[in-house]
Amino acid sequence: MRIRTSFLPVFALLAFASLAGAQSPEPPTDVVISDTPNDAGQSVEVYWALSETDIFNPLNTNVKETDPEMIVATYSIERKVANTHGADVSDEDSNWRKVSEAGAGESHWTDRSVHMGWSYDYRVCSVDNQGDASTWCDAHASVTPTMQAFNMAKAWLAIFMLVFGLFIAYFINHARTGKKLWVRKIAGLEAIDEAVGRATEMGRPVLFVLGIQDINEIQTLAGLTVLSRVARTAAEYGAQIEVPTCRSLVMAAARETVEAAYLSAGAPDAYQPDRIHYLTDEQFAFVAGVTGYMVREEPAACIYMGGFYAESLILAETGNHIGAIQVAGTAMPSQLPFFVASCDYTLIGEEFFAASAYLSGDPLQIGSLKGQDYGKFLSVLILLIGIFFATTVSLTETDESAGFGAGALNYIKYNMLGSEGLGSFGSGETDIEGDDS
Amino acid sequence: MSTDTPQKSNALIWGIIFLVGAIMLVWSMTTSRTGQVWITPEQQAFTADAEGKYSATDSPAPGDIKWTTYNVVPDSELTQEAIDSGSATLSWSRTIGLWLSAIFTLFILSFLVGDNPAYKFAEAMVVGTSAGYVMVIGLWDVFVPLLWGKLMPGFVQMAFLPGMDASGGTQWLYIVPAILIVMLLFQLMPAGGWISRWPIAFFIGITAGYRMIGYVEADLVAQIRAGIVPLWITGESGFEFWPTFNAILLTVATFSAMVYFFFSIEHKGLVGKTARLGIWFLMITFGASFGYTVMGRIALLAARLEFLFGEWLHFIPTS
Amino acid sequence: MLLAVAIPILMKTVFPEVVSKQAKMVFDAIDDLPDGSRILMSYDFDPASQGELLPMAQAFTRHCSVKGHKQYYMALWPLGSPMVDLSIDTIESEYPDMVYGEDYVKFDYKTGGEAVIRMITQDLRGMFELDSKGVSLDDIPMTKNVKNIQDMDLIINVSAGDPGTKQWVQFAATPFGIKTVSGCTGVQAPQMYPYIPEQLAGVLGAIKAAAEYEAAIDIAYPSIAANPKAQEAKRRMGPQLVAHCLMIILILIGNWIFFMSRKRGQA
Amino acid sequence: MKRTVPLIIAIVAGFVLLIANFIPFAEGWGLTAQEWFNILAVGAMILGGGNLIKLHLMKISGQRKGWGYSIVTIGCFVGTLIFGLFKIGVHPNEIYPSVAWSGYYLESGSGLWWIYQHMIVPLTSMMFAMLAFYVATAAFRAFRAKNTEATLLLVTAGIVLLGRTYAGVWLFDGWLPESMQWLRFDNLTVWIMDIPNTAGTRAITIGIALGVVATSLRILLGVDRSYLGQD
Repeated sequence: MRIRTSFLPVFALLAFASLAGAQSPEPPTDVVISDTPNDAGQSVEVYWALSETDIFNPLNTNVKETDPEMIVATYSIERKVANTHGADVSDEDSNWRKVSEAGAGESHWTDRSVHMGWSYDYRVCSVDNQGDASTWCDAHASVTPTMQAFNMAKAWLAIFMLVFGLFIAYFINHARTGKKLWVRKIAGLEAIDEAVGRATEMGRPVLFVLGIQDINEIQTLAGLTVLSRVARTAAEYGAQIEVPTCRSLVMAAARETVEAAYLSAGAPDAYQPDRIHYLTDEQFAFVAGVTGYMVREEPAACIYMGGFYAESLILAETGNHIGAIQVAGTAMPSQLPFFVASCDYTLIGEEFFAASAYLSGDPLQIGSLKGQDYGKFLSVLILLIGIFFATTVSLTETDESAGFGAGALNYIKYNMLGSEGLGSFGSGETDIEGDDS
Repeated sequence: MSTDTPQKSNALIWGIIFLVGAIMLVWSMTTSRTGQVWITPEQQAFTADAEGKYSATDSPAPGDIKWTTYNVVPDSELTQEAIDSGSATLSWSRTIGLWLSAIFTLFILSFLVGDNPAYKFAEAMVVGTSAGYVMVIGLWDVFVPLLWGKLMPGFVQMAFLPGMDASGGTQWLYIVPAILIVMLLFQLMPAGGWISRWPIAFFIGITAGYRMIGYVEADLVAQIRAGIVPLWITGESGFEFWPTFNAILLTVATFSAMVYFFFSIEHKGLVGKTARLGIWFLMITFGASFGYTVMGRIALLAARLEFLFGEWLHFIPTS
Repeated sequence: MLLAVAIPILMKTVFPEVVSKQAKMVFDAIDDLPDGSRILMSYDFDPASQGELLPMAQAFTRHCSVKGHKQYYMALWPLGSPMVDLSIDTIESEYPDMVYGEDYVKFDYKTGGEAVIRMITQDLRGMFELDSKGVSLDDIPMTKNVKNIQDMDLIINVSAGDPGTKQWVQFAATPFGIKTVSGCTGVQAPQMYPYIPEQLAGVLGAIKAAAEYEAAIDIAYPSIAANPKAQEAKRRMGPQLVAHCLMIILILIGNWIFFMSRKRGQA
Repeated sequence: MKRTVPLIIAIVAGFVLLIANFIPFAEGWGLTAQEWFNILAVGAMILGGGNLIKLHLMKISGQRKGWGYSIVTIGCFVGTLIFGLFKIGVHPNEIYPSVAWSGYYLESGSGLWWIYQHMIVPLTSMMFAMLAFYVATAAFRAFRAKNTEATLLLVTAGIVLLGRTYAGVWLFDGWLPESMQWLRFDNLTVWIMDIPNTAGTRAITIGIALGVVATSLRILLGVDRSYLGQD
């Protein structure tokens, strides 16, 4: 008898548990809605606190004892149009309508299907694996998505771009007034003149490849500037220059560039437009054409300046094979190893852009290069300051969000270089939820 | 690639390779259905309901829309029984296709012995077919839904894209890109090529606009942010040497490599030494990049050989 | 080189794989998402690079399917669409429970490259009014409530060049903070490392990483481990090993000749 | 007309996109410009096709060297175009079987599919796979330890090559003490990728970003007009 009675509370518990399971999971709480900040009024943010029977809820301390039938599977979000300010609205929208579902453990959803200026109500409930839903938790007030005049999250980005633009504009202007701007020598550039000279001596042509990208690619434009200088040198020495191109627009631009170079070198009659020709758009067919030319004509100098892909290897390898002096320049990091390994000189990344500015002799280009350098200087400075504060914080082992060092670090990382806008200094973290008041 | 090796030994090596290949091919053809593709037909039928909506049906009635599609029978399911009962038939078009693709693969491979007509023929085909293919998809995937469908929604919905919403009528704003395309094609004319500068300028302006933002955001600002690391790292058990060493090295390497790219300072003295250190780190970077590239290139070759040995010759099981 | 690659293929040698940090990061990025998450899969490669990328693309598809993620396929390369078809074939044959329109959907190729990415971060329908079967996005259950790709939980990008991972990082991952993982060719992989972990949640570089990723999936999901088709990258590591060794030997011989000839030149 | 209008177009288009990033009101303009851009990209494709035909027709009519191959190219181009544009062998869409032209142009079994499967795939992928041989010859002929820089490059490449196969594990199996495990090529490769490679690439990335920004600014400020050519 005694044994039987001791079982009773257990039975009662089981009965209670099954009853609760048949009911539904606990509802989510504190549904907060707000207009998405810094947007064009096209979305609304919905936040809620997790249900007590959500196993991802940190407040749900004994997860294992959560009734399996009450465990939240999803949250269901419903929406209703509260006020359209006179605009017509469909019946479907003016009643509660399910707009989304979020998985267990999620407490935020962005509604991107709202009309600017209309007011909306939201409510959220939790649903368990059996499909039983909890009671609804309503948001306290309705929300009206509005458009902001300026995207404050990108304020620092705008500042950087402005500062950068000013640097470049200032130096371009500076150069225009005729002041000489100093730029360091770039090793590969002397090699180009040397290569053209050798080609003249040997009576062989100079091959110039502008990469395989189209005219809207910056590297192709930089390559054209280098081409102009090479063509002028070739015209002065009386060497032949061969320019096969992969795009018809590049061919047109290259012809104009070379013609102008021959003109300025005083040898317009030596200009042969047919030597600058379009082969094909297809990458490997283009390479096959160029390498075929290289093997047949054995140019004494091969110059590759522009955007290259897989063909870089084939070109440089063939050039190496025929024993030509090779100079390359590209901003394609993936192709640099091949050029570095098999060419005599390689202009690496930014050096290539710099070389084009340097060669052009155009004060505007050199000015912008100078501005670029100042931009780099600014970047290094910010990086240094950031590392300094990061190290200080780490050395002093203070709490991440306290003290001046930590405040400065956070400001640099999340405001200046992040997306939290101008914010206020020292607040550690800024309010990312924005406010509608 | 091997134009500098003596032609004789080259020819010998290739002779042996082709001989071995031919023997294997004959052996494989006698033992299995090498280079054959077998198919089974499948009947598709669609019947309309009262509202004119179609649905698939297994028992087609007269007036329903019907056609037949063919499924490839995998090697493992191809039994003599299936062949005898006629449920599996040899697909001539696919078998010829398979052989052609193998032959084309070998044509290109023949470039290894030097430039030759077979390679040139294959190359000419690549250029033609890929240009044609790209144009076809450009027209069906972009031109029809995004341009034609906006200018003549009714017709496009009726003829090509029944699922499209044509209730909005013609969207006249799209006449602008249509005109720009026509202007672009002036490039092909002997004269008047300058007209194409308008769309090209539009192209370049847009590219400059969004590239600038993209690069500043992802490659400048975000990279500076990623570079901010503490140079003194402590873990649960206090100071940790290796993470600290790595952090310092990362920072030093980034700085020295950036110094190399300064153009307003002469590379002399300390700056020169730093720049030299920078170039060393760049070389390590290129070495890593080279290693990865080699890995990728070899994978491509492996895949092609798997095709030859698997799908075509059936030496290894196809997947 | 031909033999170095051919013989191991015929021998079918398979080596054990150790899951590296990067492969684990990519695996976790997909595995840690709750089941049924929305994943955008952009296939930016063509048949020319399928030898490097298809095994990992298929591994992504299997992993997402076994997790029950909703998969949105698209391609920025004109020849990428047929690559998507291959993955869809895999879903149809190996995961017949997945329903088109509810669990996976395919969008057509669109011209414009990175401009397409920029567009769909704001407005998906501006680029894809219809799916590849010509059905309006509003009539497809899994796209009905998607306004733009900021609604995605993860972007998986399989890329062979330009436009590719760099563009996804520049125009989707960085400005909108959409979590992104990348599977890319060996050529690109080293350039992606500076983006990890903030702008990219992980990167798989070429066939080796694909093999490691396959190994990671195999450990977690025995059903995939039992599928011989899901071991393609691992199988390819045999030829890879022999060819890499051959490369090293070639470099060494080349340098030996170089030094010998230089010595003789000096003497 | 020839230079001023395009210049204005480029500047306006570029600035609209810039502003759209910062001012929500202008977002819509940015999207429209972007959509036009994407459509215009098809125009570039058609232009590419046109150029191809023009070039090869000129070659054929001039009977220049290799004009026979030009016939093959044009034949393949036109053939692919016909099969693709007329959707030869394509069945209607299963959802709309009554609309004859609604099918998928690359349906399995159709004409374009055949061309794709049996010509484009083997040709382009084998073309690309040939790079493996170039890499091999380049390794033999070009990758020489000429100086410190080249040596660094080669040593790193060697470590990465071995570290990314089973050889990295296998070479060191058994004899390396536990404390020296970091020297294993596979572990060393991970370290090279994480530290020196990340640093070097970061420096290059930042540099290129600045270069791109400067060039874009030059275009948007109208300083760089090289794309406009001469009059």
